[in-house]
Amino acid sequence: MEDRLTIAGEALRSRLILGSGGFRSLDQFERAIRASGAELVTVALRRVEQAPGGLYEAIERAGCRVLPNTAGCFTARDAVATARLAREAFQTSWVKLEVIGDRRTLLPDAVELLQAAETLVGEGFTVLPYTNEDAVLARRLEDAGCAAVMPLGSPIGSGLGIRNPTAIEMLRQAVGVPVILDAGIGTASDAALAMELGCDGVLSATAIARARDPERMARALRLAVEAGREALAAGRVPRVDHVARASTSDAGLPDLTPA
Amino acid sequence: MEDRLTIAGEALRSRLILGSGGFRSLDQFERAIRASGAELVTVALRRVEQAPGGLYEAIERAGCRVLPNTAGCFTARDAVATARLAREAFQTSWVKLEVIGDRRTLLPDAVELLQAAETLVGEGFTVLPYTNEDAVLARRLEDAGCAAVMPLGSPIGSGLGIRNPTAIEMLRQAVGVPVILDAGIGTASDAALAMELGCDGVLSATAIARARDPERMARALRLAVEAGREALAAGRVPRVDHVARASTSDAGLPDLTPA
Amino acid sequence: MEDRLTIAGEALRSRLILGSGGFRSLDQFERAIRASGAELVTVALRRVEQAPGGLYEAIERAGCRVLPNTAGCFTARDAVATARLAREAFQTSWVKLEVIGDRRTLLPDAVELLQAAETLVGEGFTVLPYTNEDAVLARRLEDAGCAAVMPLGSPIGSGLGIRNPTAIEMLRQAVGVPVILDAGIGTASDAALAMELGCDGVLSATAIARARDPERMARALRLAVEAGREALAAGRVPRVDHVARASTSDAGLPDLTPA
Amino acid sequence: MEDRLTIAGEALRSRLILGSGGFRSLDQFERAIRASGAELVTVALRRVEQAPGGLYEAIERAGCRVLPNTAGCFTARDAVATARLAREAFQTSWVKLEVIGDRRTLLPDAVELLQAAETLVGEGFTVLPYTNEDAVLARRLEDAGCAAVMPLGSPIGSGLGIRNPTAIEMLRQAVGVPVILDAGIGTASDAALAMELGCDGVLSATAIARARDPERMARALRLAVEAGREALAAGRVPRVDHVARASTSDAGLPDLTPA
Amino acid sequence: MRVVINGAERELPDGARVSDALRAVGVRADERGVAVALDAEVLPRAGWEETTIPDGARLEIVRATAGG
Amino acid sequence: MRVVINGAERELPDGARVSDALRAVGVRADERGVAVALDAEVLPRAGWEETTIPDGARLEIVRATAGG
Amino acid sequence: MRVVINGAERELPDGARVSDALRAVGVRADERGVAVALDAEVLPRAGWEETTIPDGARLEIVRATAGG
Amino acid sequence: MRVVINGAERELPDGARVSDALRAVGVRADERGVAVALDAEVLPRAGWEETTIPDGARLEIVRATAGG
Repeated sequence: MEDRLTIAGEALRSRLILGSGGFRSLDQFERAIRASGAELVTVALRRVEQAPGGLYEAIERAGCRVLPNTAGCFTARDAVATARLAREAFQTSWVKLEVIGDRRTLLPDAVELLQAAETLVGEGFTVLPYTNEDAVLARRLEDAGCAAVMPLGSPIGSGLGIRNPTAIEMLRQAVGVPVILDAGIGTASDAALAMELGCDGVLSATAIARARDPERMARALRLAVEAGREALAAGRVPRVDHVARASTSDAGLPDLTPA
Repeated sequence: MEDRLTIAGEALRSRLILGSGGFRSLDQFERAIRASGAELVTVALRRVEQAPGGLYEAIERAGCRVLPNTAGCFTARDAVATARLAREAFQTSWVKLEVIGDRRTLLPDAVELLQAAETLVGEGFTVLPYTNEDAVLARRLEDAGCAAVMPLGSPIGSGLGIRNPTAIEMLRQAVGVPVILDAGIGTASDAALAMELGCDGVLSATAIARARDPERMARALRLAVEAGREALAAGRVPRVDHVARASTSDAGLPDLTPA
Repeated sequence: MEDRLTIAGEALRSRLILGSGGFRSLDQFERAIRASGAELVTVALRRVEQAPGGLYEAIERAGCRVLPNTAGCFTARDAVATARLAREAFQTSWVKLEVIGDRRTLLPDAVELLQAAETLVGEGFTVLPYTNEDAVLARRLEDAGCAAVMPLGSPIGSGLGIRNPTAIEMLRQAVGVPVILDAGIGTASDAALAMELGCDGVLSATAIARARDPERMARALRLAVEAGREALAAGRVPRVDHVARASTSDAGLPDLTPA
Repeated sequence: MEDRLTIAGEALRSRLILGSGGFRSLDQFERAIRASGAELVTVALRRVEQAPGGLYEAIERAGCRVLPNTAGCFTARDAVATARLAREAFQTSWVKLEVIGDRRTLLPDAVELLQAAETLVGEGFTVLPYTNEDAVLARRLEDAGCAAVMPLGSPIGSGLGIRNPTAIEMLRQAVGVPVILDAGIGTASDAALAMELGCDGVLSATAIARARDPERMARALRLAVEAGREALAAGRVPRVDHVARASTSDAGLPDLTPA
Repeated sequence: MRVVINGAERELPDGARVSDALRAVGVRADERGVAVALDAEVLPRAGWEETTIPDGARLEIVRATAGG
Repeated sequence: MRVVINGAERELPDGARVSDALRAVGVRADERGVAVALDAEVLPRAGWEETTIPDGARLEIVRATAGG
Repeated sequence: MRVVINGAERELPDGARVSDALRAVGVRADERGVAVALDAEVLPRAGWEETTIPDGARLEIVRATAGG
Repeated sequence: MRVVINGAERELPDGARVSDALRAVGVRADERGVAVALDAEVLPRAGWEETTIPDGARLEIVRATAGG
């Protein structure tokens, strides 16, 4: 059987989820989608005057599925209303739930987030909440019926990678639903680390869209996610401190001392 | 033109170099070679009574080239003599030069290493020295005519990864010859990081050979090296501290406040 | 004017708060109190059969004040009831509010914690909540009227220090009330770092009580907290990457080349 | 008996060594000396036209001893000649031996350094070499008769702290002479960490001289060095990963459930 | 009558339908990936043709945009 | 009558006071740093002497213990 | 005569060649990846057949083994 | 005669002593913390008064300066 990321019973063809924000052109975006191999691509909803159009079509052309987010919402109420609009617009019950608590750091608001999750689950949504690295909150979100949890590695767009690997590991151990590392990924090694910590997938927007060469970074992250997943499955060697462990035996060392 | 690791004018088909030490069986070793995609595979020289045989043939069967090392040598004199034996045994002038200064940590001895390198270069060897993360010593080894330098990320077999990324970056900037990260790699993210720091390749022995599933870890490291290389070329986003950078614009946010 | 930690209008004589748990003897505990210079010492409430007695007296003998905690509570209701008992027992309205969400990691439960804080503030308590490194939750606790916030550096008793300095700095910038680094401190450098990150104080239990020599570690942490506070006020030099900045000028270097 | 840093049989009254470079004024420098509590203060030698004078007197006024360095030397020959001049100028056989290998990073040159050390030891100098974090080179310097070794934490003036604690610990275990952490200290927690790793002392120039308030940073580092030393002696608690260790027992937890 | 579409006041003929509002902001009625909220309630596509807009109503007409 | 003190069933004379319960668990009435909850409600020290314990009541008698 | 092969004393007929020594340790003369040092000097394969081993000589016969 | 003091050419009377050179760069002969190298060799203070400077000699006169 294949090793695929399965959310709410649906097996995805990639463990990398692509964020559509920050690309310099639609063409560049489409090339990045293909290079990433992603199946899910996040989008936001905005008034038509500010939303050029063509994005949704581009995503479908690439054979991908839209994962609407609730970016910009600061209350459970707004997030819920936005999720409902998205369901109507894209005919999908999946939503990346964002309820922000602070404009400067864009960190999630635990209380509003949980409340919004409960409401949306009650309305039949498949909820993927963007959350902090808090194992207890993650368990509560799972208990509320969320289909996955999306902890941040570091602030959105910061490129700081995973600032607290211990917390991500504890969160991973605390829940049964898939864990998607969201926010903070800056480059390939960050994505590989996320998978090695036990995450089931990685979402990347900024790291790809704002790289000098987005298409190439998309490929890099696709490879890194695979690499990290393989490494986890392979069972890494233990870390040993302060001493080396020879990879060559001394047995049979020739004696080459001149007479 | 292709992006290949080129040492002493020879373009290799992989940036991953495989160490042959530590595998549980020859069969497991051969599967790992194939999964790694490596072209160069290190071997040591030992008295025939302690060296089962078949290893050299296995490496050639896999279409790989032998890179003999001087593991176990604590003086320039022994390392030079061992390199000469290796040249005769394998008809190759390439040598991974190891001159160890301490049995416990297996750290290299800067002085003996440089002396051995000078002698071997003088005798026409293609010298790849295993060295510490010292940019100045690396420059001296390059000046002595070494074809590449192989700084350690952490002690041999420790699996601690790259303990001093700053030092590796400074070393990378200090020399023109290829830099191969040697020793310390524990898992995929370590290998990706090495490449992101600007290394031209990675050598792994323990991480693969002693993983629970060596074949799978070999594939993981192959992917990770590619991923890190791609990421470097893609030009990562800058790190920003303490603030987030929204990947979704607020422009056109709908007003969903109930009347 | 003096630089003192002031909580709810009361200036304390030390920025180090001592936890009373884990000492091997009452005598050892009293020596540690004196060495720490702490004014506040945390205690828990337990049934008299399991609580030997003498602890409260020892703390008063040392001229310190008791800071009762609600350790062991998993719901807002239990924490509130425990705080009320503590107020009656020690005639203090101060409480270190703990509402745990998970037995294994002892991480706080954001939702129950906030709820308990609101109730207790409403009843006139001076609430110091043990919280995670979440800047948004910290702001909410401040808005609820908490007198300080006590973010964890790493899990209680882990000795892992501050796993996410970035988060602590963001939290520090998000609130106006004093920030006391609680949980995770393992040794002096951890305490110094906490203060350098802008924390107003440090609480330590395990690091002192379970050190080989608690009295000495108490002195070490007292010095470290002072050192970190001084360093913050002194304004550290900026970090510069990959290049050195000479601390000695080359101007006037003598020419000592032999003729 | 007292716990004092003893080099070449001389017990110093402080484990903090002060570098005299980078201060904005002589007055500021003198206040920093006093606040630091240092006994040894490094100086360089320059042509009188470029060396204002008064520095030596200031150091003696403060009751301190001069530790001349060989800053600016790139060869063993120049370093040796400079050390001889210093011995004549200050009537001291002590020298902080610097032989730089690269202008940009100011990293030491292992080969020239060792050679200079051998010569100076032969001439009766008390040699304190500024070296890299290489345990093997440190052992060689000790074998050559150096009275202490001064590994760098990170490049001179970088303020990056200790980039490779593992290497410093290995170095500490490799030699018997005092280890003084030199270069890279940025703030108090760095100095405390150095001592916790087993270093016998810390040298700081830039961190103090270029802080916004040098006198205050001098006091901070003095406290931090003490704190780190005490913490090492106190025997820190072990680090435990992924689980908490309660500092409060649950035994005797009251049952406060309403009827 | 006056209605507010995406935050801007507009004059529409009395009895105008939601589909008219869509036309007014240049959205083809058959464009996919579009949603409408009438006075903060989602109005399913099926209702666009029939639903007449009450005077003073607030309409939000949105579509997909780039977002992380 | 039977009451539960700190989780253990005990027999006390009818009309026993809270102070009797304290004595029963070996706590001097004047010991500082002690608190009592009667059926999950805090009972202030002032009330210990007078308050008679209802039959079947649940008492929690606590004091300070080491805690982080 | 007595020679030392890979650290072990052995008796070989006078005038024995290096190739005899190889045989003595079970190495086929045509095995690739083998090298010989005669008294700490590399002896090229070409010389194995002709070279007679001096009495008391020290031979090292090595092949590839697993190594990092 | 011409000598080079701290890198600069200077004219000194024939038979000038090292102490004259010190005076020439404004260093009091009794100033502590000063050292002199004559043609790259350290010249101990004791010799400053007597030693005459050879024509074309190179003198380095140094003192303590701030240094890490």
